[in-house]
Amino acid sequence: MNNLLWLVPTLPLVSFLILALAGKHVSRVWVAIIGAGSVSLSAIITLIIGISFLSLPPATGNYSQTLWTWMQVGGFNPKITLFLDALSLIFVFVITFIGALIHIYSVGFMADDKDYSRFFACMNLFVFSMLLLVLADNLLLLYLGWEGVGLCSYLLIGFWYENPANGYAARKAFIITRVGDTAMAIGLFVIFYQFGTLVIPDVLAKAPILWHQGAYMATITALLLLAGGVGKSAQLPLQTWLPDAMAGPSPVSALIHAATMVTAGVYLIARMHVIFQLSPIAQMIVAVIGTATLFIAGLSALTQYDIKRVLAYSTISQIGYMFLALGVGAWTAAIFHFVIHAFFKALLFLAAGAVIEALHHEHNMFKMGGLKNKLPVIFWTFLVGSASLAALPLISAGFYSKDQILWYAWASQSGNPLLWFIALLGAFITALYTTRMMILVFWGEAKTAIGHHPGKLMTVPLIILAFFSLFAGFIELPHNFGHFTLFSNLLHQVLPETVLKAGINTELQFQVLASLSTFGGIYLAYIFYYKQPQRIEKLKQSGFAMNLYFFWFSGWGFDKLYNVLIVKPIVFIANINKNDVVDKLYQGITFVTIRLYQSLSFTQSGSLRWYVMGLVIGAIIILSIQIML
Amino acid sequence: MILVYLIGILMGGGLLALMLGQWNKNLSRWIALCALSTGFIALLFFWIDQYRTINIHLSNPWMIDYRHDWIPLFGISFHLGIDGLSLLLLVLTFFLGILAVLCSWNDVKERVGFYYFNLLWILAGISGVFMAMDLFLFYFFWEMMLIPMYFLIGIWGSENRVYAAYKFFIFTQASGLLMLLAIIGLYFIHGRNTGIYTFNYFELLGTAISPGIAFWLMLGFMIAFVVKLPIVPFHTWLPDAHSEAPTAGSLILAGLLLKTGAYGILRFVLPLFPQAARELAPWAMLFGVIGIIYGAILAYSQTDLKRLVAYTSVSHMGFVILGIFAFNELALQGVVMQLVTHAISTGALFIMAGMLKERLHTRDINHMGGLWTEMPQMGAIAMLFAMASLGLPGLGNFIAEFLILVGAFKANVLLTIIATIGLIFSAIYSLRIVQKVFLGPSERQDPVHDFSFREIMVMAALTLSIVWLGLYPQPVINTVKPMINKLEYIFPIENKNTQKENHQATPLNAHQYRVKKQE
Amino acid sequence: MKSSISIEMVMLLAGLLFVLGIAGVIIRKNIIFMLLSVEVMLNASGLAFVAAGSRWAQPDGQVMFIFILAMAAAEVSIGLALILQIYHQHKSLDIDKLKEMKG
Amino acid sequence: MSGNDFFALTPLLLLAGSSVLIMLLIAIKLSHRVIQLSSLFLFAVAFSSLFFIQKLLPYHIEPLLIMDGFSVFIMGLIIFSSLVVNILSYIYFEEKEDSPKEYYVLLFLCTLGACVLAVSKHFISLFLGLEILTVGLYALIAYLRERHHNIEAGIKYLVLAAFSSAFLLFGMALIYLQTGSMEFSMIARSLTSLQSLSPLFLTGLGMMLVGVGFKLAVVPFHMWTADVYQGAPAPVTAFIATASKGGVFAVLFRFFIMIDGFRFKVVMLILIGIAIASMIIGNLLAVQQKNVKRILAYSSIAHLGYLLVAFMPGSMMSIKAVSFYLIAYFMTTLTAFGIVTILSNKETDAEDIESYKALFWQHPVLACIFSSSLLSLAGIPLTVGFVGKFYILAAGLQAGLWVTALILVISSVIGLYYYLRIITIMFAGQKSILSEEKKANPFFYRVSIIALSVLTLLIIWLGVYPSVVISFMEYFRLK
Repeated sequence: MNNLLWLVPTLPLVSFLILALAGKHVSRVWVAIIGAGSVSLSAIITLIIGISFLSLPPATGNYSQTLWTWMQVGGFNPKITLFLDALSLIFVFVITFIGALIHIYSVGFMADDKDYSRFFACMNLFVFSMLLLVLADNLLLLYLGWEGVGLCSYLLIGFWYENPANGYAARKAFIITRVGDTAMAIGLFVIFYQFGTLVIPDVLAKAPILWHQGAYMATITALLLLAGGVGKSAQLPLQTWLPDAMAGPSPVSALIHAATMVTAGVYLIARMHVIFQLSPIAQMIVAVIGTATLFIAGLSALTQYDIKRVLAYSTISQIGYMFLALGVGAWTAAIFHFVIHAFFKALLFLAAGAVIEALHHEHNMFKMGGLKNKLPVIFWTFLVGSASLAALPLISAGFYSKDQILWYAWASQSGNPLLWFIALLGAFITALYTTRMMILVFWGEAKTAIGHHPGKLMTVPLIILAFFSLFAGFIELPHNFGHFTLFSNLLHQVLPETVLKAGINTELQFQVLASLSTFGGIYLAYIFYYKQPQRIEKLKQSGFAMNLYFFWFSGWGFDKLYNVLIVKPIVFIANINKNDVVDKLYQGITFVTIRLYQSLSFTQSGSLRWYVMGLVIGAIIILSIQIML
Repeated sequence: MILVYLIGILMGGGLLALMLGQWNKNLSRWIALCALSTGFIALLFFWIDQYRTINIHLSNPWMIDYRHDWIPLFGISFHLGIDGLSLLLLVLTFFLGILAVLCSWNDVKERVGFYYFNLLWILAGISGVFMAMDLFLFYFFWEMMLIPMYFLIGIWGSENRVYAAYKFFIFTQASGLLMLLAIIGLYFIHGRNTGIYTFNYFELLGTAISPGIAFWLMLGFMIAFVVKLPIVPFHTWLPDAHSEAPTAGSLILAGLLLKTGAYGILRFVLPLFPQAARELAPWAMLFGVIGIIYGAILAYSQTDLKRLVAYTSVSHMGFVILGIFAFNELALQGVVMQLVTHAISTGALFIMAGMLKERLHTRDINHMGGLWTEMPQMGAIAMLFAMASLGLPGLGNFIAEFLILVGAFKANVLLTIIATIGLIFSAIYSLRIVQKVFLGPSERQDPVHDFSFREIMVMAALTLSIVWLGLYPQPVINTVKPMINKLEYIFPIENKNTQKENHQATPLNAHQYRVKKQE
Repeated sequence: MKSSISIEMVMLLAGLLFVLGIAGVIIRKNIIFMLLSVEVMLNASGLAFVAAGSRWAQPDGQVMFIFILAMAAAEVSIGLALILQIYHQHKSLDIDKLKEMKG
Repeated sequence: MSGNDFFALTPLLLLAGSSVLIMLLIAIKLSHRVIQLSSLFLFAVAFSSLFFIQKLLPYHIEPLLIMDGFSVFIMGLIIFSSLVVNILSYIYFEEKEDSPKEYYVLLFLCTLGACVLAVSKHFISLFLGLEILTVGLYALIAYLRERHHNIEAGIKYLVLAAFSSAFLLFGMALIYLQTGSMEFSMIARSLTSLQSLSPLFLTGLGMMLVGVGFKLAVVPFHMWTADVYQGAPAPVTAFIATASKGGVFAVLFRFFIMIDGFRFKVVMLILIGIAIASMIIGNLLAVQQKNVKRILAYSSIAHLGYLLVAFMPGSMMSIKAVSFYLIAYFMTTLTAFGIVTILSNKETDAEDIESYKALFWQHPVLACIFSSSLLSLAGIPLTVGFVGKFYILAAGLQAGLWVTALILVISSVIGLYYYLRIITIMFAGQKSILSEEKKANPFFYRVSIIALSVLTLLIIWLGVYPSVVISFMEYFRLK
């Protein structure tokens, strides 16, 4: 069945082509059927492939399918080859499955939009590119998918193009990720010259032979690749685009800016893990970036009033956890968190989208409230998602994945108490802002009347996602808690096992600590936002708190910093040089020529005596030269 | 003989269009179209025919060699010859020629006969440049295309056309004359060395010249080519010429005329003066990189759409010069790809700028905006070509830029990194085009119409080619391969390294990777 | 026959005359005087020819002088015709008034 | 004098006889048209006679004249340009003068003078030819005596030409004093016996250069050019620009080659200086000039500078380059002035650049002819001017004159600007300022246009296929 693999990305592509070329002439029903159907079909094929892959694993642990040779230049011959192993299988599964659910949801959500077919075309193109990204067998093809998802992200953030702010956000997203991509491209050059190939398995095979542990080139390469990942995954210092990217429709935020695209960085690092393993420094940097990001983004999430921005910062923060896991060598934990996060964050975004639509496109949480009884399905699914995000112990999937990371941050070979502590603090903050969001949206009094209720097309995907958000965690249980390792077993075909330095018997203590921090966060939010809201008012009196609030609210001032340091100078230079200073040189030449003309034409005075003078002077010059020399 | 016919059909078609255009405007349009289509189809058949055998005789890249005495006393002959590179550029010439005719179908309403006469003669000159294997003949064609281009800009251009036409002409002519000096100098040096006075390219190859003189002679050639290309301090004619020219003029300028510069460097500068070229290489690469960044920054600040696109050409041509002077197969293949894909993508942008101008009567992007609502097709296509111009993988330009950068990376790491940063800038200006023109709120009252059928045909041809080049560029690569290998042969030192690396690299493969894994 | 004046002296005289003529052309504003000065220059060169011919004892110098005379006469006749016309048009013989064409 | 001598002199005799014959025809009061046609016929006869004397070449008529390939070639050029001028003259003078018949007599005389220059190898014949030419020109320039400009140009030319002739003569006298001969080869012989150049000879040469420089209108003796070109009737200007300069240049060239003046560093230095100054100043002066005749005048200064570049090496290549460039320059200049002539009307010549506005849409043929001649002057391929310039650069570079060649290139770029300016004007706008068809004589109008078209075709044909002429020049020897 594996040779059906090419169909998985092709179906969305075909659908994209149909919708892009003939979208105008296809009725809305058919747009929905083609758009959502193609991805669903891909999901089904993925399931079939997945089952056959699991039940009858290929001898080599992977399966590749070459479609054609892209080009053949000198020693450089990248092929269009799809490469399936456990890691990419998991990603393909998440992309197609969640993608299909979000597509179905969108059929309802976008029902009234005038650019219905454009939306589905872009979404399909995105799914195609993302699949190519994770299925690519060489880095160039991966880069194709990598940039392709960037394009789709751009198109979908700016989907409602009439508002220039959306266009601005879209451009910001594209350009900032492009910064990372550029570094990654340079990384590709380095890899090509070091190994003479861009085929991922070959590179990974040669790396340990060519480079010793801690090699200088390995660090450089790893850092360049990391830069690409940082851009795409909205990690420090390139995280500023993601909150603005919420300008796009909610399903877009769910699919692209929560579930799949933003985790491409995680995929890249996991995929190229050999190179990172060769460079402890680079890995350390990954961990530090992840930790710093999860902390900073968490605090920012705490201060937002736009529900989607809360979720956006929370996404940044959760991906920070994944980076932390990657950094400490907890490869499978990172991927596990990715899967779980994809479920619950997609769920949260979709539910938030439903809320927003119900409330006449109101994004401000402080204008929501009291929706608990009015939108019961949304409430319950949102609650499940929030629980998973806050990592409510035992019953939520988020607990299992996040707890694993927290523990590895301490216990793995390259783990570090500081990293662990900040991550723990992050978990506390996560619980805090999640609860705050729940309370503001669903409890309290209703501040905005409900416009329309979500239909079945929207609620069914929510319920399915909620199911997974609750129970997906059970495929991977901690050592002291059943030690069920279906997931990591699968992944260990590709990714190495985490090396521990602490004994597994300490794990329970850490689990308790993590649970406590979660409960602490929930309780604090309960106090501040539900029980005694006056405390917030009191806090607002303090100047320091307000400054801190605004600082966090603005995403720690990164936007401003980049504006002053980079954007403004470039724009300034561009604007003062609009008329091209080089041209002045040629204008100068013209000017000189014309001045020469003017002074020379002055000598043509028309006076015969002057002409005679000229003749005589000429004669004198000639004669004197002849006599002198 | 096919080469002579190709030029003949263009020149003859031009004259016919001029004469018959006196009494029927449509007739000259059809004549031009037929002439170009005939040539195009003939070339395509020739290409397909040659393609099978092209990589069998790697040692001899030449497909046709036609020679006829012209001015024997000077050793000048009417000598045409093509190899893969010429063939490719010729195909491109005729392809863009057809599009140029189509996109000026309704655009040009006055003096139609003379217009198509000029158009076809420019193309004839350009074709001649791509075929000439005699330096005198090359210069002859090189200059011959200027006059009709001058008329095209000066008569059918927009407001500031006369200034632009002057500037174009004087820049290219001045640099061209310097090349003529160098050509004659080379002629005499070769004549004195061997006693054979000839302008024949093949005989002049390998002329022994003392390094000092060789450097100056090479500069003479270079100046003509870099002005055409253009690289940075010599680029200022380009924005004026591009923005004032009629649509077809901009298309041909950007798509073909600039390419003659790159072609010249590949065909003449490198093979004739290998040592001097090597000396120049770091500087040339530096200027290429400056061009990439400088052009991009200037492009960003422009408000005139055509001017903006013109500056993007400056930026893209920086890649060409960077790649050429990296002297390795990857970069050179990338350069050839860049020539083709830039012609298509920038040509498409210029065509769309022309269409917008026709509909809105302005080129100022501040007066546009929100056009997507009314023109979704054009918007989508513009988006596609903006993406091509910023180097999105899957479209031809990416292949070109990637290959150039990979190749250049070996030659000069630092410059390549800066050039790669240029890709960020290209994203900035490309997206600005889309944003300013098609997105945002619309302030227009009177309706504008989307593509007409003719326009769809034009854009479809361009779109298909750019996607084809992005996904399967192999035909192009194979076609120029013998020529590139020849070039590479001239610069052996730089290329020994890769050979070795590749040699080391190949034995390891995925299989070993798995073996290692199990260990 | 023994010449009593040296060639050098004659040439010096010719040179002097020539320079005198040049000065005349430059200084005088009246067209007639300018023409006269030119005649002086021509005759100076004629004198030089005669002197040179006598140095080599050839008749060529004198032949040349005859030609010069004839040519000068032709020139003067046309010149005077022009001067008449100028006077007719401008009512003046001041050469500085003839500056209609310049630039 | 033997019969052969007479035979060799046929062209000159024919020209001289023609002038007498025309005078007689005038005396019997024939109409302008008959006079014009018969002079045209006589020019044609003189021109064709050049082909009959080919088999005699080279032929010396001691001590004054020499008939060889080069001189016959120059004579051909001169007579040919007179012939073209003759064709153009009819419509020009018919509407301006009642009885412009003497004009043709003068034209024959001037042609004769120029031809004598071309064949002379002796100071006396040089002087005779020069003065026949110049005296004739005085009258021709001031021919339209009612016009202020004509008279002004006439008197300026007269005073200056006589002035420079005096220099030339004095210079000759000095050289004669030094060498004892006025025949070029004898001068050369006496120079070889000299150990070093005497100041006397150098002064003489310098003064001769002044005289010749004036006739050639090179910097710094160029200032009369624009005024005379502007003031003279357009056909006469064409004659001055071509025939008179061609003759003078030919004799200068012959003189230098025969005495081998190229070995004198000082003289060469001066010539290089003159060439460079002419190229630069000539072109600069025309940059923003608004009068087409003046533009052409300034451009002719620059072109003489170009010619000097080819002249300087004194090699075999130089002879060919100079000869070829002269062809190019003659044909191109004749065409350009031909257009000016045709477009002139009763009151004024077509000299204001604005009067060419939109010419292309009014008279496409004339505009194309003018454009191609301008482009040829600018040296753009497909025209003979390009091959000429190429030849000059080749001659210069062969001798290693890199700097001069570079300056030639740069200055010709400046030149390009003003040629383009005229072309641009012709293609600009919609309505022509020129009045509509007003030609009194459609027949001659058409003949003129046909003549110019033929010239234009020649310009292009020789631009594409110059081999014919180049192989013909293979046999030019000057020594």
